[in-house]
Amino acid sequence: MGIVEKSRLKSPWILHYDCSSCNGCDIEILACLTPYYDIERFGILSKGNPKHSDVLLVTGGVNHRNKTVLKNLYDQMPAPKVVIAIGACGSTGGIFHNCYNILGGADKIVPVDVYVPGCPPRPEAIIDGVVKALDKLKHLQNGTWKEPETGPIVVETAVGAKPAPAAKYANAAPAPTLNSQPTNKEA
Amino acid sequence: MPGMLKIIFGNLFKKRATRLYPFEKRAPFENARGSMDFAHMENCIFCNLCAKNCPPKAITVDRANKRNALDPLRCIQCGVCAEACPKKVIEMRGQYNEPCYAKRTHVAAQVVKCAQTPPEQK
Amino acid sequence: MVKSTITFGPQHPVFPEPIQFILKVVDEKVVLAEPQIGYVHRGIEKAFELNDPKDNIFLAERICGICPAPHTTAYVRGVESLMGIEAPPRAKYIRTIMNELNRIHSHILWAGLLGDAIGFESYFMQTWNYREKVLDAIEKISGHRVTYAMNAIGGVRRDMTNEQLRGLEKTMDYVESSLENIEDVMKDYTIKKRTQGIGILTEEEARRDGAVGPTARASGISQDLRTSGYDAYGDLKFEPVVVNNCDSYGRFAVRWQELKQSIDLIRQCIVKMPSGEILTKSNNPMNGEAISRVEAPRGELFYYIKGNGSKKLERVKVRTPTFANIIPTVTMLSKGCQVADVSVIVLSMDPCISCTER
Amino acid sequence: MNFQPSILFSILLSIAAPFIGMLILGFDRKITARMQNRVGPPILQPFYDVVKLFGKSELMVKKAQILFALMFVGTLLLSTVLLCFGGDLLVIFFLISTGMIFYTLGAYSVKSGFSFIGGNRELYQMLAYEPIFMLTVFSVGLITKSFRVDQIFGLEVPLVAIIPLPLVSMMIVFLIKMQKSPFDISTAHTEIISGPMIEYSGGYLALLKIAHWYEIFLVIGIMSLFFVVPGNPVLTVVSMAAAGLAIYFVSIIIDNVTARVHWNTMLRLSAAIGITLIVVNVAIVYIVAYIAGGA
Repeated sequence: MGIVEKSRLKSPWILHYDCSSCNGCDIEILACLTPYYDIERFGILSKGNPKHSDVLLVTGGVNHRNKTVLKNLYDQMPAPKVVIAIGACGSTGGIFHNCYNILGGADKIVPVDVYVPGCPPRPEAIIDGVVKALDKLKHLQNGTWKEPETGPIVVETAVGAKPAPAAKYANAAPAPTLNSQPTNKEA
Repeated sequence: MPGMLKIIFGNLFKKRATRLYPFEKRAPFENARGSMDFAHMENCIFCNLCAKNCPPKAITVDRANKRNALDPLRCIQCGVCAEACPKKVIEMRGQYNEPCYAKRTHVAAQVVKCAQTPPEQK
Repeated sequence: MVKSTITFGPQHPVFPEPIQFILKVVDEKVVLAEPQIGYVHRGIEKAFELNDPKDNIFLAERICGICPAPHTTAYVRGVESLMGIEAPPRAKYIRTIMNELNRIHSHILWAGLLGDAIGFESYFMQTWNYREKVLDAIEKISGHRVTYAMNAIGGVRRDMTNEQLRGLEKTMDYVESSLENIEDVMKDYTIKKRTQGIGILTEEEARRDGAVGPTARASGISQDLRTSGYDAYGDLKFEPVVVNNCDSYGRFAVRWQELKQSIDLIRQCIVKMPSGEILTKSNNPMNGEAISRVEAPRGELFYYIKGNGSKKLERVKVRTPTFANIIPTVTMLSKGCQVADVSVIVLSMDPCISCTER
Repeated sequence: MNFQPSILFSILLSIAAPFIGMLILGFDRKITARMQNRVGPPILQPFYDVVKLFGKSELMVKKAQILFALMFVGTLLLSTVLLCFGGDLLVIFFLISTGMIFYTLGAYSVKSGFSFIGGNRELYQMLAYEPIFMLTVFSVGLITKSFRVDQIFGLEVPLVAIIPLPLVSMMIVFLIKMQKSPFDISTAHTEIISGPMIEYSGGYLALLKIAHWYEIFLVIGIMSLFFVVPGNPVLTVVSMAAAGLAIYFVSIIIDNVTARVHWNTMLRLSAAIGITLIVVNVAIVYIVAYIAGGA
């Protein structure tokens, strides 16, 4: 890894754009900058300018008016760039799923690299999200990036016998689809 | 100006307020609503109350296949499902869901281990 | 004299939310300011009609992430009056505590943002440092830092234990001492230079344009809905804070004194906290019309709710304080100011665009 | 008493100049963070920023901006070399001014409202600090009877003992040059989103950052010339370095306790305080010399 690649991971400047969120996520992003979380530790600065930024944080669902703004901001950022969708609305539309002016998450307009769940996510989760995005950038630079799996994460709980210690989401095997027949694991 | 001078010099010689997050993790508060979890899936009767009460409609219940699915990216951690559940299957955990690269649903399924009654014939 | 046009927003570091001001400037002097809105419109009022009234609480909470408590309180109070029920006294006190905690965090947040807007970064950092303790207190009570999900139709969802009340008292002591710590900074020369005489709104103009909340109170209008005595406010002793400065500095001062007032109100609530139930359950049909008004951190919040006896509401109309304060802000801007003052003037009324456009 | 820095030392210093500026900036960010009760970035953070910017793709709207950015860095490089080799202070001053003109032209050459205002404000800033800077150079010239830097090393007492007040005035210049509150008006982040730099991106933004490193070295260098201890090279280096760091520390404190002011307040302050102090000091020097000569 060359010095430029290393520096890229050490100095991600963020651009925050509020699509149509409720302010909750925006305030939490601002809280990340403040002494308690202090993301400047990782060299992260909040730049209000797309031409200076590397990471785009999108909060809130995209609506008919700001989809062009979001697209413009994305196009104005010089490569390499990363997009992080913050919160339930930024990822899928969240609680505004049945509002007439919400198209959905940010991924309807721009390619999203990392989704941060939560409504709003805690600053810790946002830091996790940025770290994860940098991890992806690192793998992309090294050529070791593997496309993430997209199937559902299934956790099976046994019934009818003694309940086995339930495996949590971490090492569960993905199943093909939600509607497939349950695997009949008879011993 | 003098007020701020006192504060900045105080800070200079005080311990930092920063929680060094990824290295030092703080335990979530008691009763914090970080994420929802089908914790006691063995008790689930697939009554659909959680899905019905969920404000963002993030839960889907598949009664035929004995599966509950949660879209963690749509969940708003309100805790209504945990309150609505008659069998206390759902618990709110203090820990939040991890950020992810792709949208994946969390599925919790009941599997019959010592097959006296296969699920199809029930 | 070159007149040029500057588009201030929709993406601008000083506003966390997208709003656009089209400024016509001569050198640095603003001669015309035109707000352009619609970037955060989601259509929540329609969604109110589609959802179950119980789910609407969470939707109302997400009209604004900075003041979720007043929004849910106003909605829930409206629905309760449609149903003809009333929350138990303990629930009312818990609601009042949440509302006041909300006001404290919102006002500290605002002070920090003002510091950021006038280039006083260490002030921003310091105030937000104090605010984090308030958020911790909120999280201990409600389970989340930003969205409380405390209110339910007929009461509140979570009770407060004695331990939590004692913890809250400690937090209030901490917040009070830290506010005293940083109070001198308000009298700083450069802060005064940037806020005094900037964004003048006289009492007459405030009445004419219909200003609400701290914006009105800084212009010498004693208008505070909490004096109407909804929830537990009837039992508590307080006077609305009124300042006659009529400028941004006055709004700063009003908010600063309201912080102390809120701390005092929470202490009174803790002392007077009644015991008993926290939820009145009811399946009454929702029929007729109801109006509910609540004093949010930014001013008067107004909900109009209409039910037709069916399971869903027929119409919910929200009028937010920022909406009422837009015209006063345009009045302030149109008096002529510098480009540097635009952010200070707009911030001085504490804009919440996501409330306004819903 | 003619102390001449060796040529090797001058060459080394002119190569190290931007890195000295970079390190000072890194410490600045760390100390500022500590003053705000947080941890802050690593010391080498400015270096990472610039290297990263060189690795980004370019999105320049105007070719002219590239030229202006290069000229800006070029003039600052030239004046740094001149300073290191003990050149003419007046030439250094004019070179810095020329550099700023290129910077302003770069801001004006794009069709962007914020960039335009940034350019305007850059000119206001020049209006505020150039008289002070020039009068300081003149007062140094009056004392040393020459504008050459190496003549300062030939004096009998340190400059600060004769003309301390211009050093106070230079603090205003320093704050403006370092883009610090209360005079960070041209790059005001929350008003005009870093003003003149708004349309630069990638490597050309990195050039501007490097130019800023040179500026830090230059202004600190000129200000620490007041602390030359004649006839003692070791003590000179120590006192100049200590004075430079002390000046920077004071500027960090001022940055943290003040809000940004308007450009007209800045002009008024710099004219009232900056110029008066220099004039008063030079007058005192002459009156003392007159009385001493008369006696």
